[in-house]
Amino acid sequence: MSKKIPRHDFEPKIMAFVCKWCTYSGADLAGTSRMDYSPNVRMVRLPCSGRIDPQFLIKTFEQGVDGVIVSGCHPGDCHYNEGNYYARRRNLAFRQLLDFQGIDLGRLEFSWISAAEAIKWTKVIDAFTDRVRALGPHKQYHELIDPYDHYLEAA
Amino acid sequence: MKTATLQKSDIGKCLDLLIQSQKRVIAPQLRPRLDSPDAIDVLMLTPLENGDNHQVGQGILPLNGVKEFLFVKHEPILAFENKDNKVHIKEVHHKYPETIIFGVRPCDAASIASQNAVFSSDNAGYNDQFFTKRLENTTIVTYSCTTGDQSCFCTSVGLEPDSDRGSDLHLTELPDNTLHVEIKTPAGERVANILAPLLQGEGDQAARDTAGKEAHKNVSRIRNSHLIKAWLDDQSNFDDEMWERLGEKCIGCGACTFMCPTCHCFDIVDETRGSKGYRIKFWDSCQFDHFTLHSSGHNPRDKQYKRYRNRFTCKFKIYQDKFNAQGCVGCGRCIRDCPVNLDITEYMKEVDLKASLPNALRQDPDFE
Amino acid sequence: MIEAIRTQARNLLENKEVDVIIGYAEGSDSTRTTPVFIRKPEEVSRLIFDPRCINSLPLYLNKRHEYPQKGWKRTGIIAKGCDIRAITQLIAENQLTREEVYIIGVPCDGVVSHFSKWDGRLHDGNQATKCAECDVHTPTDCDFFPGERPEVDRSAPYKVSAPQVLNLMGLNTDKRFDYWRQEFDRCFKCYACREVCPHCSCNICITDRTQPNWVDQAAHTKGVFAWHITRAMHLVGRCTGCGECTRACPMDIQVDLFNQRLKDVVQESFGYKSGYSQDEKPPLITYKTDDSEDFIQ
Amino acid sequence: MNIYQPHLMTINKVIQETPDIKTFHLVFQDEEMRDNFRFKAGQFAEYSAFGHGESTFCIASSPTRMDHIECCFRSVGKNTAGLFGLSEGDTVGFRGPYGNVFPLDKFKGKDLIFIAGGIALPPLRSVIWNVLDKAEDFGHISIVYGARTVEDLVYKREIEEWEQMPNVTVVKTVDPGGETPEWKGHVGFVPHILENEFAPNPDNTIALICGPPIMIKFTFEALDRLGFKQDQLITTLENRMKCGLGKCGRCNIGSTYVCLDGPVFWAEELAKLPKEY
Repeated sequence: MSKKIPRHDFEPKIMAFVCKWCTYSGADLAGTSRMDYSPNVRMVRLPCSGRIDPQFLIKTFEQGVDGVIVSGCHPGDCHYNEGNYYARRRNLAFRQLLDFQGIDLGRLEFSWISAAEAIKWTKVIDAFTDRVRALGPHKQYHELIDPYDHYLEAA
Repeated sequence: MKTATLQKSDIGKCLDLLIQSQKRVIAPQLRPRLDSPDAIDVLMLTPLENGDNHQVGQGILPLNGVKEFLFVKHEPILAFENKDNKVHIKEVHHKYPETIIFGVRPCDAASIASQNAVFSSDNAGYNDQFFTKRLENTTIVTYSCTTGDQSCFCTSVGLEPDSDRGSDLHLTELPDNTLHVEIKTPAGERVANILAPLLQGEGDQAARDTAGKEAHKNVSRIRNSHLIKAWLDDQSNFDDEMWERLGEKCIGCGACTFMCPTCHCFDIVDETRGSKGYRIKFWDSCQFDHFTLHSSGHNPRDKQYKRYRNRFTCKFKIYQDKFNAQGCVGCGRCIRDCPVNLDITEYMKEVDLKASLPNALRQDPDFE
Repeated sequence: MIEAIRTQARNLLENKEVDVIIGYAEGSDSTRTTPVFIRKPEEVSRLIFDPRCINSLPLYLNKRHEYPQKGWKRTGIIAKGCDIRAITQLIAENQLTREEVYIIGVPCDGVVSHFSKWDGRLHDGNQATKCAECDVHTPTDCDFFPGERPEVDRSAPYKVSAPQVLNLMGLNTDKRFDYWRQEFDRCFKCYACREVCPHCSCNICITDRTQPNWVDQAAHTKGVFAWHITRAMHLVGRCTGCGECTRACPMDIQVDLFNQRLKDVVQESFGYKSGYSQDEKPPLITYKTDDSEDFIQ
Repeated sequence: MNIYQPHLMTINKVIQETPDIKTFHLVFQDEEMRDNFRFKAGQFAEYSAFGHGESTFCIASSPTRMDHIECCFRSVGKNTAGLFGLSEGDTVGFRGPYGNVFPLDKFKGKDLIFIAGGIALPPLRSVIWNVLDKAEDFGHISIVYGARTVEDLVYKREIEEWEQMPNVTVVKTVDPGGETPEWKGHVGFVPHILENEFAPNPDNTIALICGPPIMIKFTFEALDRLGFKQDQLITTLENRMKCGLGKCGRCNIGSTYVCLDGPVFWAEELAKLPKEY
């Protein structure tokens, strides 16, 4: 029996960009082990966290998500030896850029989750979902994303 | 033509009256900005909430022209939705509020006719309603210049600093701190009626003409700029060495075209999110290399200097040939805002020189 | 000083050591200067140098391939200290080899922040902010230097950011968002910030690509946000802080604040300063195993 | 009226001409348009795949066959890739017809040579079928058509059909290296084959040319050497366009807007234009 899912006024939309070797396998394990975690997350599987271009994250915000999570293998465990080291540097800079732009860093998460860490995956997702839920909808950015909708209202 | 006199100090009250009459009033304002040591004071045409902090008649030119209130930066021209595997087109409802643009400089006002020549049905019978409907609901209150800066060259393209072309209501500053008001059109008359409590008697036409002549002296002039068209008409000048020599420093940004009050080029793209989408018309620039790039990879204007040649030709030939309108109004924005100081008047001078050689050269004592 | 530069330029052209010299000449009015391409020895008298010489000329090094029919192989360039940093960075990124350029270094006391502020001399009121913290007033790596080159002290501690960056960082996140939203409202995507940048060296910019279309082309605020984030991200650890993007912006948006902020981040996190070494790899194409990861779960 | 608003059309049939070229048969969804729509050979239109954008192609079908409109395009950019992804039953947008026409009246009683390269045959195909449907008005018809490879030839079935017609000569060629063992046509570039293998007689003949700018240039030169005069050469240009209405400002050659004054130009008109196409 699954536990009762609490209801909230606001359910954030969360996007996860994950590395296929570690985090995706970890999430897969969480699924096959029938672990409970927030259903708010949608996942995109990529070969490596080093493949996750910051452009993806901008596009994701443009599609109206409330939080984005990037996850890959632990340092030293990269299937391609060093992809996640590059990802780490890039995301460090990118976070600061988004912060300077005025996007709450609470809406961005970066984690190392290995293929065995199904429990960590569920914990990270649950904690992140709660955090984004507390922040509320990403209202400021949402105001930008449909710049022409008001043209459909009859004069 | 009716005239009147207005106290210069009453402009704020004028703006208040217009705002109270439920019009959208746009006038130059100092733009608030983050405190910065590199900051420069910037005038922008901005919709006003009240007449307090207007800068009508101040400075040379606002940064933006009236262009962005008529041919807006970007707008949807169509909405569509994909429902049940079928495309449905939806109309977009543009609002064209009654607008008064107050304190427009004569060069900007003259540019409206050029844009209108492109977008109205004069051009092959196709009427771009997004432009023309906005123009119908816009009243232009112009404000003569008393001086120009180093970049102004309106007198070189046949305009004057006190020109009333494209104006509905024309204001000229007189030395005694009053404004000479000329009502040029019915739309101007309607504005004048709103301003009636502030208008006094008839205007002093003689003082206005003197002021205009005085201002005329303050704008530098290029000799014989009327020769440019004939020179451009001559096909053999298309490959003149001048184009590459002057144009090679051009870096291909679109600053001059976007700032230009007569530049009208645009692009159309579709943007979608989910099943709905919009077709958007937005400013584009002939200075971008992909502007004319064919899908085959062939590019008719493959070098930057060729793109600038097109811009110059557009201003001084294509506009006249194709749209029977003036291509350049001499506002000087393209000179002020060019990052590499590519100066359109240098082209004009060069062409002037080439076109007037050898006859005029020796006869004109003013020639440098 | 300028006479020494002209003489050297003439020699270089006469001896065919370079095909062209990119320098500064008098502009269209007394407050402006303009980039100039000198190809004939007799034209060197057009070259000038004074605090109005704002432009960062290395950007033309990226465009040198556009002029193959002119036999533009080796370029002579007149460069301020900050321009040499830009060239150094281009070399570090393999956009250029050191042999392709002949650098004529010029000592520079600073330049004006904007042409409109030039009143005949340079003073605190019109000097660009970047010049206040500049440590390359005397250029480093150049092939020619007019006169005796003084010893340069570069031990000064790293100074954090311009005051505007700190002002913005002092606001809360939402206010910062609103600030940029208000500023970007004016942006019409003329891409002057991109075209004047010595480091925007891509043949086809990501915004001009449509398959896939990462950045919306229309200048609505969404598209403008995406463009400026993209631009700043692509310049992380590469921007040498010439500030040309802000100066070139016809709508007067301070787009270089992003670059300045990221310059601080790169310095603090990776200890990297762009434009000082031809050999050191830019920070985002390398890594250390012990990089900071305090933001990672 | 919103001049940018397209009419909706349904794709009735899709023909895969080559791996990256498709032909669409389009029918107006609006009955009134279906009955009243008229165009002439040589005109172009703006076709849109909603969500991808608009592209400009000449109408490839003949005005003598109005049961549907045809367009033929190669998938190269965002818009054409969007169109390429559509299938039978899908909706496309259509604005047009725009531009000038081939002056068929002036061709009456004359021999016609159609010269096209690659994806440039569709604009001429409209004229070809128009002329063939009124064959009694015209003299002998020759079609010189080339592509990079055998695979890149479009309208393969129709070319066979034309070859069977008594009044038609078809000269096919592919660029060197593009031939297959079964290839029975010529091998070589179109201007070369035209001049050396086919060598038409210029008397009472009009040549209609469509192709990339470089092909037009060399074909003009070849025809010039064969004795053709400027008033015997007519071509259709394909500059990049967005609006098709003379407003967006990108298809101009000097003061001439291809969308309004073209796309059909006589050689003597082209000679007066700057070399900007």
